[in-house]
Amino acid sequence: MGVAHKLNDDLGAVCTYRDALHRSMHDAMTRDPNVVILGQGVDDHKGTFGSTLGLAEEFGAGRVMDTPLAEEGMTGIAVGAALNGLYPIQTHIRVDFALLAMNQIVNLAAKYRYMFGGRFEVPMLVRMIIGRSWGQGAQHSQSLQSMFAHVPGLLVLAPASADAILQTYPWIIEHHRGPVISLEHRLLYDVNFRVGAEAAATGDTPLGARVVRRGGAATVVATSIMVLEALRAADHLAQHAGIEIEVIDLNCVSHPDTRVIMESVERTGRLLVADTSWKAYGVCAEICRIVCERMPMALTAPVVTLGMAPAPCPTAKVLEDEFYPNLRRLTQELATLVLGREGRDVPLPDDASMADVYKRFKGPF
Amino acid sequence: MGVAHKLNDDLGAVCTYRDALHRSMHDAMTRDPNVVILGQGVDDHKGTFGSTLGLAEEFGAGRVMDTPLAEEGMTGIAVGAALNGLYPIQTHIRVDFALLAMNQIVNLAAKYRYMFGGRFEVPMLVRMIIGRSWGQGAQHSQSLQSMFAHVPGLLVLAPASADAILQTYPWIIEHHRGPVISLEHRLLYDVNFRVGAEAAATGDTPLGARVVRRGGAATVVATSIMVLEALRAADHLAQHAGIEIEVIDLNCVSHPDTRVIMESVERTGRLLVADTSWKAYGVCAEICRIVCERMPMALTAPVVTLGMAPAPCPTAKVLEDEFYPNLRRLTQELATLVLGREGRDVPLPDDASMADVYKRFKGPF
Amino acid sequence: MSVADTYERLFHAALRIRLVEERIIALYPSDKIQSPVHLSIGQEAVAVGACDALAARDLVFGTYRGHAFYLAKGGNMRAMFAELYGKATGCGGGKAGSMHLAAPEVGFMGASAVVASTIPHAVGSALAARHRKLDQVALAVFGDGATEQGVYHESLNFAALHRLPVVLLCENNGLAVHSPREARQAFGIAEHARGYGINVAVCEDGYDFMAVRAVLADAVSKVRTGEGPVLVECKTERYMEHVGVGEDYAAGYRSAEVAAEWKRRDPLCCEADLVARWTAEIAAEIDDAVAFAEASPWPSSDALLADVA
Amino acid sequence: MSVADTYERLFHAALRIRLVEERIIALYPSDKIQSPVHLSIGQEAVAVGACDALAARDLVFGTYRGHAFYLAKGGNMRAMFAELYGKATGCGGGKAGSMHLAAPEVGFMGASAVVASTIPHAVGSALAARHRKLDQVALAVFGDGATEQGVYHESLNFAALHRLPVVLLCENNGLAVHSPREARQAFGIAEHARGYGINVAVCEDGYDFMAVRAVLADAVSKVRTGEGPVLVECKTERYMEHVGVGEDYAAGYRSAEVAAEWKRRDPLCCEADLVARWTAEIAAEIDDAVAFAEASPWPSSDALLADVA
Ligand SMILES: Cc1ncc(C[n+]2csc(CCOP(=O)(O)OP(=O)(O)O)c2C)c(N)n1
Ligand SMILES: Cc1ncc(C[n+]2csc(CCOP(=O)(O)OP(=O)(O)O)c2C)c(N)n1
Ligand SMILES: [Mg+2]
Ligand SMILES: [Mg+2]
Repeated sequence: MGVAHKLNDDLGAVCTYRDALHRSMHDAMTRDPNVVILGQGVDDHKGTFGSTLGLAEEFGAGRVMDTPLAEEGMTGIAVGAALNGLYPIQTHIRVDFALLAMNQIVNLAAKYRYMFGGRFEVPMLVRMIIGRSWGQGAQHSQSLQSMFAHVPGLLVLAPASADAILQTYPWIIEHHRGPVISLEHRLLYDVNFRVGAEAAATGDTPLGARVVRRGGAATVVATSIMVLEALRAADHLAQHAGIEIEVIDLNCVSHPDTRVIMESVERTGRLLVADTSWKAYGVCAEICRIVCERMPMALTAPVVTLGMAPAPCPTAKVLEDEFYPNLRRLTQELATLVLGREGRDVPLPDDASMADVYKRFKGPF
Repeated sequence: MGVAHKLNDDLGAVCTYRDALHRSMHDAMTRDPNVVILGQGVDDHKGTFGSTLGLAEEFGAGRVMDTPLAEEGMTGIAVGAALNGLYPIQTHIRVDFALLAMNQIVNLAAKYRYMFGGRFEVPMLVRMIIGRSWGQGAQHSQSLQSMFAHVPGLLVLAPASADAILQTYPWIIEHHRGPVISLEHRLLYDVNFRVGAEAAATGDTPLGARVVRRGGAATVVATSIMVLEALRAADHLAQHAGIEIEVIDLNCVSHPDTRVIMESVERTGRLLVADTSWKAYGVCAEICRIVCERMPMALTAPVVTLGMAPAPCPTAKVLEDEFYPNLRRLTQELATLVLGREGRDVPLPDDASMADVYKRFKGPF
Repeated sequence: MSVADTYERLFHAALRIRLVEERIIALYPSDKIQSPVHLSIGQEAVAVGACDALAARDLVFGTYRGHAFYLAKGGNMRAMFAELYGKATGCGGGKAGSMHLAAPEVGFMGASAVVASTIPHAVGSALAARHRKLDQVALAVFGDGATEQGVYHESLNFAALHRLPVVLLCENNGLAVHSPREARQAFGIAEHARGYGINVAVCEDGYDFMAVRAVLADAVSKVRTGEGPVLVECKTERYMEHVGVGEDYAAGYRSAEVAAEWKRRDPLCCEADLVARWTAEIAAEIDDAVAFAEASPWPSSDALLADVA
Repeated sequence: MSVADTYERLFHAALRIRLVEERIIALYPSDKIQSPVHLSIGQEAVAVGACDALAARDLVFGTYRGHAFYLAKGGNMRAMFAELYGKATGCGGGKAGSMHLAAPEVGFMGASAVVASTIPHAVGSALAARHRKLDQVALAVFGDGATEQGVYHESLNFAALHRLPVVLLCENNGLAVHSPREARQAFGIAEHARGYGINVAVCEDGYDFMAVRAVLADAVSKVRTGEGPVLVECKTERYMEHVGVGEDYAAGYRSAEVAAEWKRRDPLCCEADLVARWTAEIAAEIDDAVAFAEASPWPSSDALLADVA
């Protein structure tokens, strides 16, 4: 309620993903003295890509703590702090490094409440940044939401917009009593969004999926930066082929909003899933499970899935460009999904590199 | 070839899963002096549930090494040893502990070959035991194949029988030049299997799926111990309802045999997936993706999925019994999948506890 | 309170733990306790001496070998037996079992079956205590094997760096499952900890709860007054097998003589009169707890999906 | 070979690395090198001194800050520039980039961008070397920040326990990204390593390749003769920003004076005559390597899915 209110004030204002992050960190620290931020370099002059800049100065080193390089230990320390009354926000400048903390995340944080019959709570937020941008290579660019989302006890988010952050972070920090993993996309940090323009999630919490574009020809379920790509592809197809695509921002990866997804798929009969990660055992697979368990007969065509190529991420730009699904491929696949062979004749978006576009991108929501 | 030969010699012989493991360890050590076993307690009087018993005495402490409690470090040490000419076999007496080694497994072992353009190889086998049995609780019973299978560069196995081990382990150790993760199921260790009775995998390698029972009414894709359950359910339904179910042992989780799966699903139109782990982002999801991307229209009914309840594993037996999918539920679900409402009238298997049955179980293949 | 009083209080507490675990041994063949148990028999004095040196508000973070610390910190015996029986009235509602006992109401903050994994929790909890100005000490208890884990290094470093109010208590029984320390460790636990600038105390006589208590009382007071973390290494001896309720000296991985020597000094083995004085009373308490567990209901099906997230 | 010859050889090697990285700085704004670079400028002497003390058959396991060790161990310069350019002829076929250089043909066994993650590889490789009787030493190089990671503890323990032929070489530049050691470490790197019974040597003058070489030669010979692992801590100074090609003294997280003091002693900064003597020759070699990279083909699409498993 408070959040929605605030958003309305800002309606139409332009805000980057980074600003949204910074604002939610700042507001959380202001609201609750037991919120602390723990992470490598959170207090330095880069401030976690700007998202924690100035907070150490404002709230003190005791609340915005630089940490040793010790992902497993620091996660355990955050768990212990949460067990004793703090709300820790932990940062990993790359998702990849969180693999060092898998034991604390999966065996401890995710299970602490259940394992002891509800006698403990581990409220904490772990921010992990997907490092994709040129040349980050195999160990600095992974998008590991699926590994976390497989595990009961974790709430896993992949916010795709400034609104998603401004709506979910404050709510989670105030109301959710368990560990939350949020995968923020590095390429989104510089993107401008119009605040309050995104369709709010349906349901009681801001965690649900968002229908960010309405359409009847096909359903796209997308995560993180792929939501932007899907919107661009949808706009392109509306303009050049008169096709109206429905785009759903999944938002919460661990608790996908099956109602919104099924309502759309049953209406359009055609589904494309666009995720930032590998397809096998990923979001692409999970969305297929949701449909298969409920109403696969609603599908009039095979599901199209887009994700990273089934390989580690190569460094060379020419390979990287093929490794990540891009706007063109997405547009092509959607056109073919809707129009069949004739979809091949739809003109595709021009060559402008995706990254360039992102830097100048002004989100439509 | 050599393997197939050997199996033929043993055709019909009875062998436990444990014996198969022990034999493959012993044979690998005998064949290649650079094979070493590294793991906690591998040289003790319990010998990794019997699977490494006596090997330290036979091959020396230098080749069967007890290790400190240091999962990440020891995995890195195994990687380094593999880079310098050894074939390490690492053991984890619980899959759960391998979470401590996720960084070395996912960021290093899985990527080392690709990341350097093919200039290195990391041939190694990591054996992880799924600890399920009574009262193991949340941290000693997980079945984490999906987390590994999500990651390109890893070959992930879930052997369901003595044959699966005798066919795959020697082949992998001799021929596969990358890291292999094998999830062995603790409850299978004591099960007797008739060697050579299982349908061999189709294809060039022993990694493919195995059609372990033929039938036309529905397809079951199962992993690990769920293959046994599926076979029992299928036998029950054949006897009590005249329904013939096809059962596919997936065997290799990371590279599922899509040909075998699709051939069966297109024929039966009905699919049930039975996995040992959580359904979300798990094998259940991945098999649904395979079908959805190829021919969801072949399905005449929603897919039924069976896995652990979406929670950490509780310790109390009464809860544990509900946590794991059991023979009865599997039989019920299959009957309903094939017969619709009338499936509810099919008599279900009696109360004998699953674990009891396993202990006396003499595999039909 | 006189030394004699303290001695008797601690003896009683230690005996109570031993008799509880002996009851577990007796009950185990009935298969009513359907989860693995890691017994502390032989090591009770560590738990008893340590917890007696703590204030009620102080917190303990334990391990799967957790019966002794659970009871010593004041955990309810009925709730413990009910938990072992997998009953709804157990301290974890039946979801925890022997490996995950907890009693937050008395500061026993849970136990993990992943070796070393609660050590950073104690450190983090101490960070919170300082932040919230709670005048509270956190105690992490762990085995010698736990010190081999990377997270041990990470925890010691952070605790020392920020001079956090945490006691790191190592129950050194010389074994990790069946492996002796020489097969696992190149370092001495106490010397190693000194490398972080951590204050260290060693108690060679881990069977002697008075000695343990004295060492811990000193450590706790240092920690409480802001001198930073202290590591205490207590030498101790586990009499039973690693997991389960049997003895396994015959397995050959360790010496029965060493154990016999230890038992010759263990008050619970020697002081027959004190044992005799309290056994009946404690047995009655145990009878009651077991009866409570027996009579308690199973968890309901609803519990399966409750408290997940 | 005379001391003077050795000095010149090492100076040449160090200068070559510096000029290569200065060329990278010059090229970077062109966006032809499309991956993050972590420069070793200021730290070259460590790589040069260390690799000179190794035999050709010995192995080095590096980090993302890997240009210096790649070149010092004998990695091909053309293959390096081609790799930075993302070309098919790069040492990793374009898949590696600056952070993952490798040259197994000369014993440079790759580099990881996950801090501390190749330390256990060196230890494991030493285990293999002993097993295979290779008379080979493994050298792990890592930063001061890496010593905070749990795996560092695990690696030291195992190496020491089995007295493996491994040199643990810490390039201590006092920083992890922008964080000073005091904000991260409660321990002294050398003293801490002694806690594992590991032989330790410290080189305060990490700008001095002769000093580094002497310390490493001693360490390598101890390791080679079976005395077990040695840890060498070299104090050093990174002149450029953590990642990227700029200077960032203005950011305020460290002192420009300290750096200036270091540069006053850095032979590459002081010995103008030697620099002048070799610059042209080295520049020509670099020109050739860059031209090679420029002229080389991009990886083909096939490469995307090659060498995955
Ligand atoms: C991370 C991890 N690795 C391995 C195990 C298996 N395991 C259970 S107890 C144990 C030995 C632990 O020894 P120690 O810390 O000395 O405690 P003790 O059992 O002697 O009390 C091992 C290896 C585990 N539970 N967790
Ligand atoms: C496990 C891990 N955590 C965090 C990072 C991010 N990171 C990259 S370099 C670095 C600092 C490492 O410092 P140090 O080991 O001293 O090496 P230096 O960069 O000074 O050479 C950090 C924190 C990482 N790459 N890996
Ligand atoms: Mg022990
Ligand atoms: Mg450094």
